Amino acid sequence: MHTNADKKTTATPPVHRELDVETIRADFPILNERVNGHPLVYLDSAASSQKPRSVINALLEYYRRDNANIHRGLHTLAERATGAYEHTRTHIAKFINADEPEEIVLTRGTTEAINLLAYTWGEQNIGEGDEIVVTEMEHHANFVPWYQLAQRKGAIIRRIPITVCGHLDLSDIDTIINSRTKLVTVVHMSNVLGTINPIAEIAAKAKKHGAIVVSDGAQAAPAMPIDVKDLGVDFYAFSSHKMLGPTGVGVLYGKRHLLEAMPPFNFGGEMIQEVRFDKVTWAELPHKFEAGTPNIADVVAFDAALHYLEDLGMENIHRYERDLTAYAIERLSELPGLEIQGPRETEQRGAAVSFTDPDIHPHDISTFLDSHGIAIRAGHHCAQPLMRVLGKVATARASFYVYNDRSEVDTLVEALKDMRKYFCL
Amino acid sequence: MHTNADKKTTATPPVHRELDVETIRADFPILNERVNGHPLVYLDSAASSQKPRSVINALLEYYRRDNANIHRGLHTLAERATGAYEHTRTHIAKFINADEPEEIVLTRGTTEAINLLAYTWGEQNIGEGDEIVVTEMEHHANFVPWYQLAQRKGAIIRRIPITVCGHLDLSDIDTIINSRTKLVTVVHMSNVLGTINPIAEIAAKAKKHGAIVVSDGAQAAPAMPIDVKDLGVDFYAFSSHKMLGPTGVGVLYGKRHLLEAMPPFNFGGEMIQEVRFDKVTWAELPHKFEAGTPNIADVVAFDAALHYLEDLGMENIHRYERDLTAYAIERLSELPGLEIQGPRETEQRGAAVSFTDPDIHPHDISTFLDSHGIAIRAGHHCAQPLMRVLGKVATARASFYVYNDRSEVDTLVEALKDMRKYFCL
Amino acid sequence: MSSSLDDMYRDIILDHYRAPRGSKPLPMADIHSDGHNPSCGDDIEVNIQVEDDILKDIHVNCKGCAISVASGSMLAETVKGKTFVEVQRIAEVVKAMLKGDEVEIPDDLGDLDALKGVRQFPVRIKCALLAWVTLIEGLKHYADDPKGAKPSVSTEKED
Amino acid sequence: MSSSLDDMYRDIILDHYRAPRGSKPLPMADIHSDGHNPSCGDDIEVNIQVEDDILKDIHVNCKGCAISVASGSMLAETVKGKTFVEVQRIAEVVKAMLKGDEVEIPDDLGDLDALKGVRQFPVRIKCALLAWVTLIEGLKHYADDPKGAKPSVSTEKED
Ligand SMILES: Cc1ncc(COP(=O)(O)O)c(C=O)c1O
Ligand SMILES: Cc1ncc(COP(=O)(O)O)c(C=O)c1O
Repeated sequence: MHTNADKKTTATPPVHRELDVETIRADFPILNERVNGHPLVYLDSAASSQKPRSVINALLEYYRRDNANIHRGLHTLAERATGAYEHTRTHIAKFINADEPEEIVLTRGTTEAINLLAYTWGEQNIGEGDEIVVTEMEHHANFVPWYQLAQRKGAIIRRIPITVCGHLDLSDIDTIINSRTKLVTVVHMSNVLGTINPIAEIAAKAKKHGAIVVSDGAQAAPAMPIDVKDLGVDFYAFSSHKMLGPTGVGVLYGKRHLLEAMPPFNFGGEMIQEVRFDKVTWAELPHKFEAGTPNIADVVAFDAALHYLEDLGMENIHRYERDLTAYAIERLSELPGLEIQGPRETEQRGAAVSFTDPDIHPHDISTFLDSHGIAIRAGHHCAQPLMRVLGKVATARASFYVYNDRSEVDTLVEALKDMRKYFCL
Repeated sequence: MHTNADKKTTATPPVHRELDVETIRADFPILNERVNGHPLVYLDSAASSQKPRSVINALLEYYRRDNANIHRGLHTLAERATGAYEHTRTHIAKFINADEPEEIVLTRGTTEAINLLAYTWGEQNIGEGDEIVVTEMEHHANFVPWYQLAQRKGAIIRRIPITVCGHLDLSDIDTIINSRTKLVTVVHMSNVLGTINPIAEIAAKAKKHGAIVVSDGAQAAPAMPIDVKDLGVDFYAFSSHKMLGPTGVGVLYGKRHLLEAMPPFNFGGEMIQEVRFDKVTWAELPHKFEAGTPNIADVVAFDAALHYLEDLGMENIHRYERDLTAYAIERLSELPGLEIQGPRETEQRGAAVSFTDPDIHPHDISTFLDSHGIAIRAGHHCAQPLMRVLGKVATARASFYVYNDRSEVDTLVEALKDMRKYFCL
Repeated sequence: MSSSLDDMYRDIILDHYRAPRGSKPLPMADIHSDGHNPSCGDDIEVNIQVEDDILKDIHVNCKGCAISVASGSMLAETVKGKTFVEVQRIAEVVKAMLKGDEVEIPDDLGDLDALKGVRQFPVRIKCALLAWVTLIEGLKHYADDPKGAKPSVSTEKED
Repeated sequence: MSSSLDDMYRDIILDHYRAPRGSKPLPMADIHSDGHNPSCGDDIEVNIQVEDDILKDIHVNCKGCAISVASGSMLAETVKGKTFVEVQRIAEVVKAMLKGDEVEIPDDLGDLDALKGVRQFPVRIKCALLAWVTLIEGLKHYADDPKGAKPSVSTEKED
């Protein structure tokens, strides 16, 4: 299998193919690390994924051959750097089926993308008494910016609750989304519950009332094919670092007419057309939203991450993760008392599996597992409102990606058995 | 000379030592590139510097061994990543003589640092009729955010003009800075004129009226020792990518009591203490200003850039650049009709040398030089207000750094001679 | 099993964690203090019955990780029956120890030495600190105003 | 000298650049149009004297790089004496050529072919376009309102 993605345009994505995890693992140098005397078992990809050699090499190559500031340069390196930077933008547009590269704004990550939106679209369009609909399972990144906006504007935050199974409870949706609704924002896949939400269905409801639809794709974009048109969203945000790419790069997709009507976010070089002491005009899309020198090298290297994912095939990744998650849930269920959060069935669920032990705090779970070389995350996962709804102060979370396999699930389960002996006997 | 900086703490900076440019050049892989059949002569470091092997390797090593999301992780990789990330913050604090790491906010670059300030301190402290003092030589990054703030608030922008020699004209400073002045912001070194401004002197004037002092150090921090206390500034901003570090990292230094009083900028993970559906409290400094997953890898690698600079010694760098700039100005002056912008004497001047030809547009100069492998920048350098003051639409700019030498100045001058033949004969 | 793990979860800590001391509620407490580390979700409640200047009885109710529970349990065991002045001093010694200062733990407070292992795990120090900071806050509050509302603290502001 | 440089700065372009055509001011112009690319600092002024539907005379004043000056000069040379309809067609052909479409340049407009070399330099395309877009805007404006204020355009919005 051809996993060392290069810059050639990818052929039509392979369909219905098993991932060859052994070959994939060989592409990720960090997986050879040993931690506390054990081989690393990295089950924390929902926090940040590891990077294949092709991405690391893309960075290296950029700094060794092409590095220069972009857009205003008339020399060869500047043209190469600009070309590579804009090439990634075009690639991203294709990756999520946007109409054109101008609809892709490059940010530091999902968090900045959503803040940009709240500071620009939000400032301009949200007024007193307007309603913003969120869900109970939002990450802080897709809650706090809207909460703050609502505070400033006297707007109202309404919440779509969750069911005991960890799905969105849409039974009251026609009251929650109503004629006062200006914005509906829903996480595409929950980083705690793993739930994949029915964005298209909710978007259709929102559209009936003329509301704008935002989705936080930080967890979904790494895991499944994304088509912003099928989803029916106006804005979509995600982060490179969770999908094999470098840290420091994120994407805000927005429909052209909406981006055009929005004021800029940050101000400075690259985003202006003309500056006088008494008058300033803005550059065209997407530059209007990219003030200053961007994170050029990492944007360039993100292209290699997209190639890697496309070479595997997003459908194949999704299927593989579903299978692995089903196995993980099955095996974790063997453990007495262990409580698994989120849907049990894997049809509408991704590979983040949160759990709690009745006697052992998630932080102790994490520390214990780390002593076995197993990296999981423990805490509130930046979703404190959800934790409160779940009645937990924290959970432990194992999350899986293309380089994880069943033997690692087994290692996790065995370690958890040892753990109960260690703490409770 | 020991230029391959590593993570050990640097000994006391070497004093009064010549830079060994040949050894330095060997540390920068890109300098072996050929451009249009010629060896690359990179004279565009004021736009973005090249990176030594130690910085590129730091990135590589990070992704190969330590990569994980930071701050909330209880596993080994997360602890290593957090440690390395915070280590850079501590290093930066030392590098500019800040009191403590909490005074260092990590951003994408100078532009974001200044925007952060305008959105937070500015929103909170600037009101109608208040005055903001800038200079005529500001980069858009240190003009447009303040201009926009003033527009929103009904505040007034006042300008410190420049003399014909390209210095700040301080003759009216006591009227320009007055009891209505709330903020004085001055570029430390101009990216067009090369002028190094007397920040401490201006800061003292500002302090008499209780105004806050900001300086844009994007060009100065790479070139000379920076001591924020000696400068007397409240805030100082600069970018990693102009000082041997990766793209996507910048610094906002701020005095603790000011940062503490400021509201957050972006909202999301890492920057909150507690989130309820109806109440949100902020994390402590500096996390309050760093929402979401930061650009971890590049921050970690920036440490290697600081080490590299410290190993050379900032005083030595400053002296070397002054010498090289004097030589460049002398040689460029040989060319008939060529007009050099900015101070002639190099005592208060850095290594950015702008010039214009009476007959040839800067864009043609740049394109022509590129055909000789020489990378310079041409345009308004994101300083359109200054261009208007200079009566130019654009300039050509050669800028030098630690890896440039006199022979490259000679190559530039010879090419410029050929150029006049090409276009004008 | 890695030795650093065992450094942190020493037997003595696991013992306190499994059977926390001072867990019996105090119906008539004079000092009440709450501690809360939002990022961990550690929650602690310290109630003290005072007689003259002695901490006659103490109730510690901690919901959190092994470290915070054990630290709270050790606190209950240690301070019970001691004077305000003694307790104040002990609390400051423990704080200093956890923050990495080289301090001597008096022999009669032997168990507390076990908390030293936590220092290898920087993110967990605030868990060990929580009980002590909550106690100090409660004492301070009581000294200022014996009938005042109970204070509420966090150790997440100090790291 | 690299060949791509010579592709862009063809002799014919340097010739137009060194001695721009249409540089004589027109005291009695009917069409006035301004173009301006702020990021380059290219500035152009196009003035045209109309007789029936013919562009009887033209004045182009361009301050900018060799490409924008040469393009303006070629424009002046090409359109002088042609009808509105012909000029409109030529301008569209040049625009298409610069944007990379494969178009045939009619033999009688041979010089314009020299602008093709600019396509290798993406950031310079807007320099070559400026004169033509300014012309088109002027013609459009004149058709809508022969006495109206003069338009002002930029080619920096199109790239
Ligand atoms: C003086 C000055 N200020 C600000 C900036 C903006 O820096 P950045 O693009 O890294 O945000 C630059 C560089 O372009 C500069 O030279
Ligand atoms: C669902 C969700 N939204 C938003 C974010 C924030 O992404 P970032 O930290 O890359 O800005 C994350 C990841 O932490 C997430 O899982």
